[in-house]
Amino acid sequence: MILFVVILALLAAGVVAWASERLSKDAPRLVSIMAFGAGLVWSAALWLDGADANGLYAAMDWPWIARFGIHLALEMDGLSLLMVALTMFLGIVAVVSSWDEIEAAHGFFQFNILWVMAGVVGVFTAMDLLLFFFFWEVMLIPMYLLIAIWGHEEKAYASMKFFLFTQISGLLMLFAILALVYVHHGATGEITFSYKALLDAEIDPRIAIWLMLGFFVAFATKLPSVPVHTWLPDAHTQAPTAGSVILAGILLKTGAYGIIRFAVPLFPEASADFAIWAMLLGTVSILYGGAMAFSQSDFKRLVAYSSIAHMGFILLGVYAFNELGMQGAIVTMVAHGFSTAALFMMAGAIQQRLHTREMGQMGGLWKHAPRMGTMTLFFVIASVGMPGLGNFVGEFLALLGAFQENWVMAVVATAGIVVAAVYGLYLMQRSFQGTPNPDVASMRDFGLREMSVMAAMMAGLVWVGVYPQHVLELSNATIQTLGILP
Amino acid sequence: MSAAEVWALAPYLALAGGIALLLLAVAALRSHRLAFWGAIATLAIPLAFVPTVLGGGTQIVDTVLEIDGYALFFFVLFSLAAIATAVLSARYLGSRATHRQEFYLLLTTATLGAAVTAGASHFATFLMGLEVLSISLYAMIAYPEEGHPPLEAAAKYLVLSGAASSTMLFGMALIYAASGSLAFEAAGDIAAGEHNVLVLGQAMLLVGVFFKLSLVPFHMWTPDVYQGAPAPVTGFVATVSKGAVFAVLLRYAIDADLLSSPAVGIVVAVIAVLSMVVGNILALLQTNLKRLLAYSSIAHLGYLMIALVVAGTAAGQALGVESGLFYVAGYFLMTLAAFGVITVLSNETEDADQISGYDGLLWRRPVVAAVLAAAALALAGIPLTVGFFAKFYLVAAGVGNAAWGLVWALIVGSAIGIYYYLRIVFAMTKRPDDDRPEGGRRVPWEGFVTVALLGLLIILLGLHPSPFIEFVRELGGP
Amino acid sequence: MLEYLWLVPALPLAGFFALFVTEGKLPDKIVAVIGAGSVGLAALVALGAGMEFVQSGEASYAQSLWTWMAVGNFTPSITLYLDPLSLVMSGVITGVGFLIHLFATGYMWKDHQEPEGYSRFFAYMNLFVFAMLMLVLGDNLLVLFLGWEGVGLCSYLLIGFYHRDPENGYAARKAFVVTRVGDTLMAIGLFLLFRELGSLDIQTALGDAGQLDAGMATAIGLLLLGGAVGKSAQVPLQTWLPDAMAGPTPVSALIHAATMVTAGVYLIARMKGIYDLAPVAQLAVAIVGLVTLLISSFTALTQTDIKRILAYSTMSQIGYMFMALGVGAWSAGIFHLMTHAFFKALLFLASGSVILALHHEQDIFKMGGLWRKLPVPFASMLIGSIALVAVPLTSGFYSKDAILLTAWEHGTGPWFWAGGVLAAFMTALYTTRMMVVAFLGETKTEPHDASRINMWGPLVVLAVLSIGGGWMTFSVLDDLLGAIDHIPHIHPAALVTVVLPLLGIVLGYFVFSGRMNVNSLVESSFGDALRRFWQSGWAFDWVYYRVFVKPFLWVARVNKGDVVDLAFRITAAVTRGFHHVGALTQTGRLRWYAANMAIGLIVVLLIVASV
Amino acid sequence: MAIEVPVEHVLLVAAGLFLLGLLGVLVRRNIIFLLMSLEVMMNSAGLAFIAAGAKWGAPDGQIMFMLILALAAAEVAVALGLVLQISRRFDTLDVDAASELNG
Repeated sequence: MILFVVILALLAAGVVAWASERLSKDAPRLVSIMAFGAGLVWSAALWLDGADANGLYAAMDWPWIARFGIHLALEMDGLSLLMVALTMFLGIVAVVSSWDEIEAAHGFFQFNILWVMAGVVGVFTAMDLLLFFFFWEVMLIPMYLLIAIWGHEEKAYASMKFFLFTQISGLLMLFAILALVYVHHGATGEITFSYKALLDAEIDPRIAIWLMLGFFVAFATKLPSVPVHTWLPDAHTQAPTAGSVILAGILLKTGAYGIIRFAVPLFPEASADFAIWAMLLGTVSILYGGAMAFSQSDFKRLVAYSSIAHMGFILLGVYAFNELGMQGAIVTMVAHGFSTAALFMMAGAIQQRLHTREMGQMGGLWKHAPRMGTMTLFFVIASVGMPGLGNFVGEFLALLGAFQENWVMAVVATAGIVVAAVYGLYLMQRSFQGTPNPDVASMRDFGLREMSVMAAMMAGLVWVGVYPQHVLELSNATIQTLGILP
Repeated sequence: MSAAEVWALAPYLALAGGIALLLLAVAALRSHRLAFWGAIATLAIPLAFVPTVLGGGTQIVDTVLEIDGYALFFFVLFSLAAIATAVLSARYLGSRATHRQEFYLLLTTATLGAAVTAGASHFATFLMGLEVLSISLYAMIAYPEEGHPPLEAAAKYLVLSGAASSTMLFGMALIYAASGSLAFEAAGDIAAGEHNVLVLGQAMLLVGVFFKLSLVPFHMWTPDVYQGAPAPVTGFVATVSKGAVFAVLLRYAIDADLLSSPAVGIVVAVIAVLSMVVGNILALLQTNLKRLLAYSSIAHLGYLMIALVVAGTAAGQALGVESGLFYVAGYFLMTLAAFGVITVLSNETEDADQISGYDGLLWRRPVVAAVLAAAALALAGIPLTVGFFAKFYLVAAGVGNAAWGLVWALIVGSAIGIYYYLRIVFAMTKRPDDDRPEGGRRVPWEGFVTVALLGLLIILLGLHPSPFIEFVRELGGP
Repeated sequence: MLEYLWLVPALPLAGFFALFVTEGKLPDKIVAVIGAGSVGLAALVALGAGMEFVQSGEASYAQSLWTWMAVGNFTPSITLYLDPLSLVMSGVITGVGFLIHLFATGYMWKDHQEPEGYSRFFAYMNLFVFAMLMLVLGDNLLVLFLGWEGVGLCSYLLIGFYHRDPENGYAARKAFVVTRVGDTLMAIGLFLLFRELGSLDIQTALGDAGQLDAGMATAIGLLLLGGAVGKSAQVPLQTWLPDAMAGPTPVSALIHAATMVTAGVYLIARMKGIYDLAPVAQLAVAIVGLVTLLISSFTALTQTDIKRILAYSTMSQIGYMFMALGVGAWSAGIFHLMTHAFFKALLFLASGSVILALHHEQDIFKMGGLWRKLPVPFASMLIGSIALVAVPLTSGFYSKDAILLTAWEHGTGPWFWAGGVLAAFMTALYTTRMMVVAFLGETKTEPHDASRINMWGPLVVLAVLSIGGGWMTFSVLDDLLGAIDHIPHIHPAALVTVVLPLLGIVLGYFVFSGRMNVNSLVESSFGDALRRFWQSGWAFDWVYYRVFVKPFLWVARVNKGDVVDLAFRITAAVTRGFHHVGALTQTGRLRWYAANMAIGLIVVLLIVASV
Repeated sequence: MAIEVPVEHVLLVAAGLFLLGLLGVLVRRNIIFLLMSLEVMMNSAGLAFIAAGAKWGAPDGQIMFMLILALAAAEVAVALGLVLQISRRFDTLDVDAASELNG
């Protein structure tokens, strides 16, 4: 019940934000911040309150479409709570990061942000496959609008590409969902989209592999993994800052979440057979994403490719099929949410100040904006995988887990941390270090508003890096119940 | 003819009687207001009989009309669509024709034809209903008094539709020659020698039907007619005429066990796949919204063939019919909404049919733009709209009956389709350039209310389709 | 004091934090107090804890802080572990570190390039000390890795401290990336170790090491060696260190001479239990050390930049330590680590004074005759040099002698000894060259000595340690670490070991002061080629650039647009092509439409007829 | 004394008429001829109905033919109206002239 209310509340807040546009320019974003703030407080309260005997923090189950046994079934376990809390937090970050950037239609902008997040919360809590798919698609449209309306010069191309990739892969998933349901129907005579019922579905292995691939393709596209990653650099480059923050921080995680929650548990045997290929994709993503990141001269594009590399660790970890790998993947999800969101916020801030994303037109920005330089340095270092910060914990665990399963793959993937250093430091060099660019006369440094968000993200990364136990405990409860570990 | 049968005819009789009265009234008093409200009443009053007739169960009137839940479903659907068309047309035609009164006569007559077609269980009623519908449409398309396009569209439609009707008729004749009956159902026991003639006849019948449904390769008239016809009439052609033909096709297919013949099965499947793919590809870069919707309708009717194929199997009959009905209803909403928006945005002489004309509509007319966006997304099958559940229903039916090839074609077609539907949405979201003057045309209030209502229904059924699904299920099949 | 062990790393961390959050807004004097003071306090706490530890007579002391993460049976904990090895290391880090910080408060004062970077400098330095302490105090390889990466980061930050010059940025990134290659190997080593032994806890792992089969132990040993090689600038990952001299000179002293670069030595010494099981790996350690030793000492002979000479010298001295570990003289290796920290820090700081006085002139051939004008730096340099050359009774002598004599006894024969002695001769040669060219002869650049007590004070202390650090600490360390050497000093090998460096000094003096003409040799085409070969650091950079960097850059350049995207672009283009073809069929001509319908009808009838 | 004509033969004649009509639609450009060809097609179907009705000895076929006649008449009524308008607005009866809608 409360989960449904939260989703509705976010939707309603979107409408309120839109309507409040008439009051003042600031009203919509204040509505947003309050909504996300309340959401964050709510998730924290749930966390402090603890789970019930089944490991759930909240649950509900209402019939929705009786004809197909579709339910409004929402549940929040540890992993869901973790992801929802991250969503709420990054919601605030997104709003703050686009504070000065949006010049028109503030109300509609916040409306879209809130609606994306509502969809995301649905994705992270849905316990009915169709409901999941429903939310999966619901979050796309406002995201599309964010890019299409407030994007940069190539927004038409980028937003279309984003939508086509995710939508087409989503169609495959819908097909797989329906096929799964009808396979289950054939065996039991019952039509249901209930996640828990379908977990027990007995599927012919020859069919299972194809159904699993239907899910996997959708999630791998969203993640994204090589070779279906090419929408991401374009989408990120063109999206407004808030869009990039949400996209990198949250939407990519829905892909990872989908793999952990659906693709693997629904088809454990098929996934085990497929694991080696998934790990290979992960490894290739790490290296290829890293190499591509180095090639870029556009700040945001570079960070976008680095996201692909980071997401490779998630594939590698999850398909290692052990606790270490799985936990590594989940910690990576959280940590990457912070570090990349911050870097995109930085990219947005630079673009807004210099009207360019080309690093060739930056250089020596530290001189004008030491705070921004320091922040960039911090988050670059985090994404390079410095121990003591969150990304390291995730990546190390993922690699450690992968090594148990397939040492060759893990060894190759570990080389990715060298590549990460290469592109990460090169980014730093070309933007903030080096000879100050004479064309840049001055640049406004970060103020209190930006710094407070940055500080929160730094604190988050240090927290996850030094004492990841809170995250690990939340996700551990879920991992154990999914029954995917040997 | 028993009393029960006569009573079952009540909605049809009321509609026909209303048309007769309207004819007299229009002839006597040349008042647009009278004609308009007369038409609305003519279309609305028969609906009052529907619940009672529905409660009375299925009545087969003299083997030619089967008045059951299925027929009445379409009756209601057509009447409502006609009312929407009437409302949208009133002002639209005001600047395009000096006399609008006869338009309402044509509209109501076409509706009657469509309703009869949907209830037909016999080739005679099939023929009558369909031709009453078509002939009225020719005139409706050519109604505007100025300009080439309406005339060209009407001429093309008339000639090609005539040829198709002839093909269909010839097919009927062959079927009759083989089976000895003009009723749909009696095709059961046929001598082996006659079987080839029967299948040949069925194939020719199908070709005629495919033309009316604008399936590939009989689709080429569609964009021209859609573009040339007055916008509200296009909406009517796209919905009511196709709905009626689909209704009768589905009924005939089930009654005559059409798809038990492998040859027919192959033809239907090939045509369906071609339509899904070709329709979407032709729409891809189209810049004229009416033509784009025409191509899109080709694809959508291709999707709808999945319902036909599934309903044609013994196991999937119920699911197939359900999915077909749901899809048709959803398709009516989206298409009427789209053409409704085109209508309300059209000015005195020009139709608002260039996509570039929609640039920045979201900022100028947010509600209208939202309706068009909802319609486009529904046509693309995106959740939150009825289009998603419509497509979901079809895929469920297809998957449930292992119609893999068709389902794959649907997925491929939808994948291509997303692109051009989204182009519409994208155009509307463009930020206005400062130097462009505001489009000062006022949107007529009655048109606004109509499209807003349609938009609302698209969303409502996209959020909570369950009651409607249950309603459709209880209707039962043809 | 032992229970306050956690303060040792915590104090520099607090210093870093204070400097970080104040964003450089503190007055420079307070920055200096925080920056140097935090390390000084840490040194005091370390001293107190160390004394208490030595008195307690325990073999080790562990202070558990918290469990870092717990995933299944992987439960690395943040535990500080004090034993003689880590005690020596933390003593060097905090003690020498404090002296260098103190020196830096003067050296970096009103810096010419980064006058506003004073606070940033000390923040990085404090962070470095913290990370280095975590490296040596961590009881878990993951904690060690935390420190390991942390010092790498600080090294990067400090090499690139003058970040406006892109060359410094390049040097910094090169250092970070090259050492990361080693780190990657080390990480793989950790994965393997965990898979085999189920723990990254150092003591647990070493305790269970007996379960490893020889091949696995060798693999782990070699992988850890890979890490050590990267961090300690040994062949083949040595190329970053000379470039790392781009950082401020105190950085070179602290990070690239005294502490961080010896982390590899520490790692191997710490994991001795593994190498004991893997003779092949241990031999590899010795070979790496020897090769580096020779290569870098020859290279040092040809350098002109005073800091680069010292950098190559550092590489060669670490080569000695590696060789020591490889030949089994591991306590001697650690001993050399400590003495080297003294004299090399002294050399760097003294050279820093010189450089500062000469307005950042680093070319020794533009110095000359400085001994009169800069007496304190000169004296310091001299003392450092004789310790480096291992003149008897200096600190360097004690440790180097012990290493070479153990090498003499090594099972493979006297080869390591021979190489080590040759390198010792070369060391004497290039050190003498440096001193003669820079400090004798005629003055080429006029110096302005501006050093104050905070600068020459540390020089004096380090000079004392360089001279006396050997015999003062010998017995203590011999006690703590175990017997340092076994061979009586009256022995032919010992004699050669002692005499050869002295010969080197004499020869060097004659050659480089111009009293002996070797021009014909140097200017011959062979001599010139050899000189250029050595000067380039034996062409490692040249090869690496062509084998690794260039191909990578090439790929990056040609694939900027992402070749994978091509597949999707082509799909889109083909679909558009279909559209255009399809649109052509819509001619608008009624009869063409009718013809198509007719064809459609015929096809349908054909299908029906054929089924 | 009627000659028994097999029903198949009549159907073949009808098919021939149908094809002729179709060909007419394809080759004629004048819209009047086009409409005439259409009539031929429709009537070929009517003929087929009559033949089939005769085969079964039932009136159904003839009834269908009468329906066809009625519908054809209605259709022609509308069509001629269109033809008038076309000749007025396009100044020609050539259907190929009416190909402004395409693409």
